Amino acid sequence: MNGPSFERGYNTLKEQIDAPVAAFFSSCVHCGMCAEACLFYTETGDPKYTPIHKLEPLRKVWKQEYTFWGKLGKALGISKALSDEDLSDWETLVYDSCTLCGRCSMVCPVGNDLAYMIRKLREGMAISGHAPPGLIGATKRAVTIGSPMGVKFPALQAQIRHAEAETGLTLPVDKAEADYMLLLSSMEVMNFPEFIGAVAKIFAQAELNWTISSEAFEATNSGIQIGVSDIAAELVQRIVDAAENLGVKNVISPECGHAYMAIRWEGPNLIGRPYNFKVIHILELLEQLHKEGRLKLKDKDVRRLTYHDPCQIGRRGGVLEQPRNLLNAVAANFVEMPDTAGMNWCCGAGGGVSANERADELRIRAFKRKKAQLDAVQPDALVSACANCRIQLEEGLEEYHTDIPVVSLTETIVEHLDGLGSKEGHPS
Amino acid sequence: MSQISNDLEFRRRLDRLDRTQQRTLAASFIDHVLSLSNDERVARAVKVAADVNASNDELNGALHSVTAAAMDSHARCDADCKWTDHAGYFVARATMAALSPEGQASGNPAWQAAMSSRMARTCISIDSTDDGGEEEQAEQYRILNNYLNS
Amino acid sequence: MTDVELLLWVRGPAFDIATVILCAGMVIRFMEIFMLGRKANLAEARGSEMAGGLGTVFRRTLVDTGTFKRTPFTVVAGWLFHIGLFVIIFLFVPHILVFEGATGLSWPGLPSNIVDAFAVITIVTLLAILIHRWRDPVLRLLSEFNDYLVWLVTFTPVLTGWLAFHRVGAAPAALIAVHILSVELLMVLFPFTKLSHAFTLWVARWYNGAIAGYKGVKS
Amino acid sequence: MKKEGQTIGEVLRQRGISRRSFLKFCATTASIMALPPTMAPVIAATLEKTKRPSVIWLSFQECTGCAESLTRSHSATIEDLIFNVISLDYQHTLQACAGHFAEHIREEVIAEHDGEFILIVDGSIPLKDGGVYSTIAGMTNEQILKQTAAHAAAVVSVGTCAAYGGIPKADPNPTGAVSVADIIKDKPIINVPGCPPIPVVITGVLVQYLTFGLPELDDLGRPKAFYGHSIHDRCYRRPFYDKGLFAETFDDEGAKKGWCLYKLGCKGPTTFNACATTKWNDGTSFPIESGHPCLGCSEPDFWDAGSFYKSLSTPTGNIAEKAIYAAGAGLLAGAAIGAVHRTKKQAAVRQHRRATIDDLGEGS
Repeated sequence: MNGPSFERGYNTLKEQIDAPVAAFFSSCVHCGMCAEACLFYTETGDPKYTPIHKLEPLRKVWKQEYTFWGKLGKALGISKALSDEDLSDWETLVYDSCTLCGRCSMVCPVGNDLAYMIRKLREGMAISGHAPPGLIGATKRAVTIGSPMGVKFPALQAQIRHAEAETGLTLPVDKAEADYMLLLSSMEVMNFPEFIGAVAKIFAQAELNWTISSEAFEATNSGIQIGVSDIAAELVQRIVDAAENLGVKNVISPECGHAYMAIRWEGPNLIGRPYNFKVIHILELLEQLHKEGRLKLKDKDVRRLTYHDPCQIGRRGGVLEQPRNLLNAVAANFVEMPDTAGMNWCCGAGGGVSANERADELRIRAFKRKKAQLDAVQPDALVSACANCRIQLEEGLEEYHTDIPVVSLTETIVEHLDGLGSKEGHPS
Repeated sequence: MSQISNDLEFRRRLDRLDRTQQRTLAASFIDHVLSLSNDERVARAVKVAADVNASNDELNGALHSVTAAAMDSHARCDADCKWTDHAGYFVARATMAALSPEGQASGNPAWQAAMSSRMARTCISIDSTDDGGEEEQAEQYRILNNYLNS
Repeated sequence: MTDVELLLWVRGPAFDIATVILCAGMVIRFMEIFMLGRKANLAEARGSEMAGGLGTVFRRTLVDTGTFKRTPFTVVAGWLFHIGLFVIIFLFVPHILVFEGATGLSWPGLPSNIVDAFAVITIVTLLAILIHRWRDPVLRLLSEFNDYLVWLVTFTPVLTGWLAFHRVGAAPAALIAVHILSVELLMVLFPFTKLSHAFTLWVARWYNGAIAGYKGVKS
Repeated sequence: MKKEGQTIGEVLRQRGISRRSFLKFCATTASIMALPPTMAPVIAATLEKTKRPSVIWLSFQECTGCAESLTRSHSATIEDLIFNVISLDYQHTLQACAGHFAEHIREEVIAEHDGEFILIVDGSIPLKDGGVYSTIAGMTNEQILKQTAAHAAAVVSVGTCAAYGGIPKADPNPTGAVSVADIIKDKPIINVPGCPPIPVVITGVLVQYLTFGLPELDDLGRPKAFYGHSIHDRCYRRPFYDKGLFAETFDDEGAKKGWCLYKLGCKGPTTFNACATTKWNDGTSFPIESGHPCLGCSEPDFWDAGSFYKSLSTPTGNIAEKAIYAAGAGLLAGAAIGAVHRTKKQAAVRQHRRATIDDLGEGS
């Protein structure tokens, strides 16, 4: 039988529960501190947005399936079994009001990794038919078209041509044995195509042997956002196949938060084997190039700049120092917001929330947290490294009438790249 | 004065202009792709940008309304997008760049407006085979040449 | 049953029963947790799981400044009553004798009147925490019968111990007997309620830190 | 032996007891009852007017320690005085006569002072095997007690054996020993426990009874006037307890400095008696002062209340051993339960069907 069903969802939740989940639920003391770490709670004051409360369905399965006393309670009819209605009731909590930002995981005094568990709970929600339509659509497009936004290779080719015209460089496509294979997110291709040219300029200066694959350029992975590992694995496999067919040594994850999570951290676990190549985030690579002296910068940005850590790149991904080192290299006036780096507040649009139209109003409300953070430092410009964050930041700032331009870190670096003149100006 | 034939030269020339010149020139670039946007706010903002005597208040007001227009037209993450509908977003982006106040923009507003305008043209042609980006480039060189020669 | 008979019963068979339930129960809990297993991480590590795990085990005892400012009551009250319980349980001489009797290990205690002060602080804090649990919307949503039960079985030993120390309300032997009995109730309920966090939180913190540490993040 | 009708005052004068020593006796008694010194003359005046009561002292399963405590008390006058205040008509150890003659006296007192005499008992009463373990003149202790008590005005159980069963009742209680109160239910009983009781407390209780009638008792039947405070509350070593200074062994620095003996098993905190205030041997000392923890001898079951040298709040069993066995059992049970869960999880993994986009539905 195909199609979603509660039984499949319940079975999946049983599969998902592991020792950490059991340790986490065993340790929760209902102190409520996770609420204060969640921007959906802080900006609405609605207790239902308390992170641990969002996990109630998973906790029920753990308790009733994997603890002696829970099983006894269920057998005696003291506690009610999880129902399809429960999952239905929890759908908006699990998808609309959680960006998987993992800030609660940093605050929980007993050490519960709540985001780790929400990710698992989504596996059960999705396969029982309780995922938001926006994410379902994106996932279907990702599998059938190759991009959640429907971006096909010809579109990328057009953007590549545009970038080539702009930079005067030739952008290598499907170059075998390249050292680096660049992935892109549809968001970049669609909304911030200048990113492609920016990267090309930097790579040209650093004399990097790189390529873009026509087979797999899409870095995003709707599978991990909606919570279907089978689909996520299929999407990762496309990249792995392309990279291994070309024989590249490294795959570069672009400025997109969850893409990095998908390809760098979840990928090998999804496909069940380590890669034959390394995965490096664009910021990691840039910092490495800068350290090696292959990135020559001419001047410093004098504006007061601050940096918004995309959750999946920073707190959940481990790329925290690199953007700071890079910013300090290009900005004379880099300031940190309060609650920064590992404790940064999410923009409010990650984890599939931005793909979920139902959550629009809540998402904009949640942005007030970011706004307050920005108000505290009053920067001239806001730098980030995730196209999704960037759109949310722009939209949020516009909504709250704040004039702060939002720029990508990679593009900021390109602005200060030295010696481009010698390589520019030769149209291909 | 020699005719501009490549982007390096194009940008150098743009960089030599003052802020108001850059803005009005940007408006000219955008004007050429304005038909790709069906947002009234953008058209109005371009008019303000083109006005050499526009006051700071007028410029700020125009920037706000065009930013709102850009936000309304961007492709949302994971949403199904049509390139032909997406050109308006880049027109709005170009106008935002043209109107960005001094000290806030990271680059030359005219250059950025030019780039976004080309992007808008590219959007229209993405699902077809011909590439409008190069035509747009040539058109922009022509606009700048005319401006400099006038 | 006389007070002394009751005291003897709680010191003897009842304490044995409570110990057996506590130990067996907690071991079962741990076995239940660990035997669920954890998949090996196939992604290339950026940092050390062990270092991250151990780091978080300690670091999570403190809270970041931002969160502290948002939840000062929970943090301060939580600290106060945990420190209070620690002092009462581990630094009151009669209690040290219990540990010495069971393990042979002994350590110096604090003067009784200082422990007394901690007991008062703990009692007041626990009462405040109960009121907070009633009044805070988040805690009201999260709280279930077990939360109140656990509060009660934590509060009772402190209160009865304090009464026994000050010898108010009943004969001293009876007070001590009731006090020990309330501790035994705590021990019996330990493995079956969130009280078990006292043991499992080290594991939870380790996992949290390990997951983050593997990716090179300090959590 | 009969001193019919005479008041205590008359007897004292007749025997040449000085008023000064009588008043001193009254003052001592008043002080241990924690009465103000002004009460001493009141006690004296009341006693003087009171008819000298007849007393029967029955000794059952006992060691004579209680009688020794009284008769060899620190001041000779106390013993003299008390025997002048009361008419001790029957007491095995002290009386001159023996055999049937002695028993005859007891019957005589019962007959002559029916409902008026005071019955003092020391020692516990064996009930097992028909009470054969202690008999006097062919009668079991139980029979004698029941027969005598039926006619007494009140019963004073002197010593822990009479009051609570004491050492004879201690585990395994081979004689089935019980206390007086276990047998006698219809007479007022004043318990004067202690092993032995403090002599001035014995006399004090009698004086209190004669002066004020039946005293106020605590829930263990002890006169509150003498047993109202715990040893701990009145102990001169209490400040060390409060400061957390304890002797760890009998000969360590702490012991030499006179620190608290709690860790050495002192039962002072749960023991109610007057030792810490009246002390023993003419106020010379009491066990704690001489460096030994209180055994709690004035409390029921003191012999069985854990080791004398183990702190009173510590578990009596072998906790470590039980913890280890319990952990071992938990390990086995946990492994079994864990294995069931594991199997369940593996079954879920086997049941997993690969999800495709067709399995997502349309969303809600």
